[in-house]
Amino acid sequence: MRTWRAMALSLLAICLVVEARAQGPISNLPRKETLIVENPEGTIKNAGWFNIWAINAGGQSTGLHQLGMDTFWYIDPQKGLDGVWDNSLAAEKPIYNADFTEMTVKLRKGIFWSDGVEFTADDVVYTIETHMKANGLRWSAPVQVNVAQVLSPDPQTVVFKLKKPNSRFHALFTVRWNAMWMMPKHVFEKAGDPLKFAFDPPVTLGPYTLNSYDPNGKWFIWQKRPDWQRTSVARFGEPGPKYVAYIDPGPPDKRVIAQLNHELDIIHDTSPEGMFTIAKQSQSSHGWFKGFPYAHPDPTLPAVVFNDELDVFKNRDVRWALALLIDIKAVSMASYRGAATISAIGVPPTGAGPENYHSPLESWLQSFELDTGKQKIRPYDPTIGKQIADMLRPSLKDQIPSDPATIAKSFGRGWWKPNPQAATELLERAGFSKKGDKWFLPDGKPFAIKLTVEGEGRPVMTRAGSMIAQQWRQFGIDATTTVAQGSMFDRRAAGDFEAMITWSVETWGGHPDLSFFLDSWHSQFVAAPGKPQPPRNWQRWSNPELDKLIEQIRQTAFDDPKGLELGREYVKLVVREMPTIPLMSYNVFTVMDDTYWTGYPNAETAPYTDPVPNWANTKYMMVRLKPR
Amino acid sequence: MGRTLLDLLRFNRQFASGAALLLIVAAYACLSFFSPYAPNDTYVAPPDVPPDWTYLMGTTSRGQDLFWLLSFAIRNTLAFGLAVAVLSRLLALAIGLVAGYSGGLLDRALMSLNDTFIVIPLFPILVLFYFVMRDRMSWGLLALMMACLGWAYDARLIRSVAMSLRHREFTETGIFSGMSMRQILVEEHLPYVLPIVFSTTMNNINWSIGLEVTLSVLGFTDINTPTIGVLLYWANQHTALVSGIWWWIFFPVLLVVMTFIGLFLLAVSMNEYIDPRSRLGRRAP
Amino acid sequence: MTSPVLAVSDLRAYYRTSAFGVQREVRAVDDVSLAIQPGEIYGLAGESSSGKTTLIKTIANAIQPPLQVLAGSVLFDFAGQRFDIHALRPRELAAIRWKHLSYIMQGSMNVLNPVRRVRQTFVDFAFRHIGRPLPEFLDVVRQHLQRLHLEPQVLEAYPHQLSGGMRQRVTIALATVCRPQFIIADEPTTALDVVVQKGVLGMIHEVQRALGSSILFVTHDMAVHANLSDRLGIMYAGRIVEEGRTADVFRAPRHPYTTHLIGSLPHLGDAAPKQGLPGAPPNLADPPPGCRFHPRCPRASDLCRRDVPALETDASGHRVACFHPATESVAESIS
Amino acid sequence: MKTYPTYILTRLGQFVLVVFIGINIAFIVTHSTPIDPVEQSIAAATQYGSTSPEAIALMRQSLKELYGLQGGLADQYFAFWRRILLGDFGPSLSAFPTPVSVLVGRALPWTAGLLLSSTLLTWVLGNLLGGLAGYYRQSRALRFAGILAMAFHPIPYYVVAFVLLIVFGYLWPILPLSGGYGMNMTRALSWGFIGSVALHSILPVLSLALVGLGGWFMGMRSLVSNIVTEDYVAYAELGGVKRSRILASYVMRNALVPQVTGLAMSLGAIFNGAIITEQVFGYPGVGTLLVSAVYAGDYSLVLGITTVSIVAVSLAVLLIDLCYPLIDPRVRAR
Repeated sequence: MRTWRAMALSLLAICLVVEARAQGPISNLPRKETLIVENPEGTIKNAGWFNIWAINAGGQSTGLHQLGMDTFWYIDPQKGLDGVWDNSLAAEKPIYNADFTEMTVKLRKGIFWSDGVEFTADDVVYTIETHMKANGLRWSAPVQVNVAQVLSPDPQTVVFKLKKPNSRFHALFTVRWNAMWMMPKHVFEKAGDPLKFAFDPPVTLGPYTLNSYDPNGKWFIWQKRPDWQRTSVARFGEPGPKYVAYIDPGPPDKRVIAQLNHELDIIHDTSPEGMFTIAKQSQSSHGWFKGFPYAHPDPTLPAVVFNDELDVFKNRDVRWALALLIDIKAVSMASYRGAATISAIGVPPTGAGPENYHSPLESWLQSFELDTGKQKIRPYDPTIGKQIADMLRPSLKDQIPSDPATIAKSFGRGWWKPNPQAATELLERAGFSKKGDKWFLPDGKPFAIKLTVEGEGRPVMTRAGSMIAQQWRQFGIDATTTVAQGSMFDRRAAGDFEAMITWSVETWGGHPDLSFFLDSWHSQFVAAPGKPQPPRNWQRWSNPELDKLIEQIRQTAFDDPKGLELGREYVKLVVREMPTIPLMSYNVFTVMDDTYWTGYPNAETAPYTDPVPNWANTKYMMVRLKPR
Repeated sequence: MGRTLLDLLRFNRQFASGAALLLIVAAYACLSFFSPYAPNDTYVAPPDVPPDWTYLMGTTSRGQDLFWLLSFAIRNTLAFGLAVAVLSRLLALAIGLVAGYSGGLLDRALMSLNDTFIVIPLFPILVLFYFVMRDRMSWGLLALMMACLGWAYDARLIRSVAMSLRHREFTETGIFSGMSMRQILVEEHLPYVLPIVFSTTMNNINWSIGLEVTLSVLGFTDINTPTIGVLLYWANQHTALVSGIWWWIFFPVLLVVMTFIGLFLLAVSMNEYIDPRSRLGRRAP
Repeated sequence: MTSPVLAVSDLRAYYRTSAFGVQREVRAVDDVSLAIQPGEIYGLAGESSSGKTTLIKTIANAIQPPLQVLAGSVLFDFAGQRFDIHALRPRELAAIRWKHLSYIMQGSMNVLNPVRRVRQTFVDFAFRHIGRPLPEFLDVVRQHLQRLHLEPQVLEAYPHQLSGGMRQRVTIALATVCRPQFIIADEPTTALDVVVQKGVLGMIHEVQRALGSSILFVTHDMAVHANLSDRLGIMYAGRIVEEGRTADVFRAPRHPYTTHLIGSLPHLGDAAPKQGLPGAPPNLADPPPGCRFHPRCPRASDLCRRDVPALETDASGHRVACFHPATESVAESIS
Repeated sequence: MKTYPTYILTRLGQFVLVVFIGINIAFIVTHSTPIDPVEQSIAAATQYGSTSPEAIALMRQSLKELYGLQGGLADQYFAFWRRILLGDFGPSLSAFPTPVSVLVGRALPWTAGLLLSSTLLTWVLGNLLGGLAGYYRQSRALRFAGILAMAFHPIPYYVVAFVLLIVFGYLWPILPLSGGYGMNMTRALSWGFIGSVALHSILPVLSLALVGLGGWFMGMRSLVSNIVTEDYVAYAELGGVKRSRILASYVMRNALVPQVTGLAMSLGAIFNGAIITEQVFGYPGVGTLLVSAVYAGDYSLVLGITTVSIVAVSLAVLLIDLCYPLIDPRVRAR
């Protein structure tokens, strides 16, 4: 017995010693000067690789492209520090010639690399020419497809001669999430093969430079440049944090624990439940919205993406019938526990989306009629956003807004009202038949749909898919979900799916132009069945009317108001045709902790940028962060 | 055999409590046939309700009544464990007995194969298998795959016993009386190795369920079939532990633990009863 | 008369189990008394499950539940000191083991630790009793082995490298290396073939004479007893039914069970196979009343069925427990 | 009767055969993955950016050339063996052009350190406790330990790990949540760094030990309770051999023989068991590398890890087999 007591005592002693030790800082950085951020890339396999121009060789959102890189322009998905458009390395907007075959860029003066060398047009020309010469760099292909020649008449001017007219060529250098970054000529020209150069330590153009990193890829620490004034972001003031650590905090539950322990200032994303737990337990943490639904809606539109080349989904009636079988309230509950921002139309309900598209088209949607062959219905129910808010109010009380404008902003507006009767009529018109409880295809085979979801990587979308499959199943369609996990990209590109929860619509967010995704929807890019489909027309849908719209947009300048008109025409077309069923915006539960830093962006008082920390524009957040 | 079981049940407390535990689990699994809900339906109950009289085990964040959901899950998990165990036992028996009996080149070839399966890392193989199978991935296929990977340890054990049996009198008698190899193996040797088979079954079930949980938690299984692993997968997706939905984890784990302790007690008491050592007669009683 | 080296009196040891919800009591040793003199080989005979093994376990104090000693005592007299073996504390017990009291066990195949060299086993068992530094101790062992005509090289062997007979010889050497006063030999030759058996028996005899030890020699093999033991006790169903000088017992067995045991020995020229004894040994959990042998006894009477015959000693020291012994003293016993 | 050198030779032959078959199986399985590393790279490169479809087609072509995936399966197979025999696994396809061996080499010490220490700790502790529990059947403390070990054994590892994390990382936050050592710490042979590594490994090791202990414990206990009834144990007890010596040299020593084989085999689990530990505790290692490689369709990396694992495990088994005669003298005669 004595030995047991001795063992217990020594165990206790060890615990006490450990406790005394463990309560020290989690690193030797001064915590008050350090911002700790989640990097959603997780553990970086090849941590010592900072050559971001080599595809997929190392990490990107390890702070590298947020704090170290820079390029001509940024478009903010929210309001921006000084408007949506920011001239970063460029001194002004792109200047095209009349037929969009030449683009001229004027560069800022007084921008320096972190090793003290000045950034000039030579770096730009070097970057472009390197990509023209070398195959397999991240932007080699788009540069080779577009650029005939690049010139620098003076150190502050670059002229791109294009191979063919392209009114959106500047998009290549305009950051949404990222864009083509500038290379330091003086480093790379000595490095030999740009594909085999690790670029460690990186010479940066952004306000921070690398301090240290974990060879196993768990953390990367960046340090404010002493000469931060010589970077483009200095226009907005001094970045707050002296150090920024990008870490891999592990699965969603652990991120929650880490933030509750104040060891993680910004969670990139967690589960809705994790968000609610933080909201309940921590006074200092908050999301994009102060209260429910907390999450930041990314300018991305998750949808049910059909493989429209499959016979079953070729018929618009079938696609519409499936849409009318979805109860979006249940999907919103199942996926985001109600914290979703729904959208009935093919534009994300975020940033400038609602004011440019959702709001102006509201009356058109309400009067939109669908002919099922037996009856004409008006499928749009404008009150669904409000219904979701009402549904949540009893349990969440004051957290749920009651002002209609706020509801529309946070929960979305209307959606299609479930209408099994109309769905039945549409399916029957398409030749489908119901025997007993089950639906059958025109050829007599059972109507079965495999709905592919990504799985653990995107838990919320996986839940939405399960719910939709359940709703279809309850109607008599043999619908099941398939988890694609890592094979998602391959299957999506190869068309190896029937229907999938994913997105083929992504926008600038702050800017109404839709070319970011829409251009690739042109039928000229639709691959033959079995061949890989280039991004983003995963649904492989082609439509002559759409092609005409796209061609018109190509000939319209980026800021031309006519572009908005054409965009609205696209919205009406996809409502009628329903090539995909848009569901909601991709809401990211980015949670920020005020314990050490304040000044994070939020929807109500500071919508100056997107808080989601793997976006390159989080560099704008740094200048607003102040130590507490 | 029936009498033996009855005696064990009446007189051996370990056996009786093991049987009782398993019976409870099995009865509970059978309840799934009377479930008012389809196993995959969500939002049929208010979510996140702690255990109370309406929802004995509470409800999940997906609005499922955990009591009924778990009955499906344990049924599938048990069936899975049993399927893997039975299939891999058959393989282990066949290979172990044949290798041990025939010896020589065949033995060496079989044992090399056996050793290969022991050293191959299972996890990457199973995960790759998942990707190869994709939509066709189902519970049955996974069971088959795991059985193909899970026989090697026990085949070695059975082989060593079979080797010792080969030189025993009754084997020689059998050979002289013209019995075929199959007959000797099935009629003479099988009864001697059955107790070993029984005691390895428990470990094998433990192993297969453990691996199923691991794969499921990582999302490498068919999430449409509720099993204990898939249940934990969904709980994990909803960060149940951090959100305080402890019952979503607790009850599945409780049931798994009950199953194992039940199996363990059965195996131990059966082993005491039919000790292979005394049956092999290594020691005079 | 010298005092006996071992005096067992009224020893009663039962197996008591309460498993399976039923209380069971197996009366394996029931009121056994015996005494063994210095330098004597005392043979204990009886068929299996007659309680022989339990008796020697009790004598050796190798008592594990469910075996319990209910009554009686086991007294050893080693070098003038008396030891009540059941009253000794573990340390005292360990001190006399091997030094004064050692064993040669049945199943010679398995009594040596398979993963230890014979040398190590000698060290484990005997080193602390000899009380010399290791090299000297090993010399003692080697000399002892030589005395027993064993090669000293066996010390470096592992048990599996030795043949069965060799292993048993090593065991005997091990059991006698400390020159104990008392040796318990439990079926030491049972598993050996006849030729080896003879050698081993010779060796035991030799070493006993050299050391002057007493041996309690247990076997069911009457032929072995005939050759080896000075006195012989016959056990049946937990009791000693007859005891006397070996020659006397063989010449004139008095208990009908003894008669049967001796009669079952094959003789040259036997034409017909030996007649077996009808019936089976009694279940000691529920022994028959009266004389426990009566269900199988050709001479059983009502008295036998009712009363337990006492172990009576006659003038020559011959003891028998029977109401109808097979000699002239039958009438006397009845009255 | 075979001599020891023949035994070694046969055993070596078998080792080579096993490794050969194993690597071939791994090659077949990894190359039947439907995930195309080129598509993964394209997806990663274009996921958030705007890239025109024509550019994608061009990118696909140049990546195929870059990764050397032009040839057929047979070409790749022979190229693979040529490289393997030179000890080269080629470049990783998901971290091109970094060599696979560099990536594996960076992660392997952590995995090996964590799993070797926890496996050995568990083995020693489980056998010790199990042996004691089998020998001293009456001890209440040991019986309690037995029940505890048995109760932890069947709980899915994931749950055990996570509950530990919540208890010691959140409810009573005394241990670090993530990583193999403190952030921004210089890797050097200093006390601070070693202490940090030790501190970070407490939870992972504890979780592995809790789950693993039961198996060894139960195995050892039943082995011991069988061995206790062996004649040589009873004889030693009768011989007054010291209890501690009986327990150590008679009971445990004999029971350990099969347990050593078990240890060799469980080394195989080293490469399987680490993944959840790494995920839950954010511990660096091969498991995470493997899963990410599988996701990325990086068959070079998957194959590299699998090959290392196969060779390492076969080698461990081989070494144990060769050392077996030291543990069990009976084998030498065979």
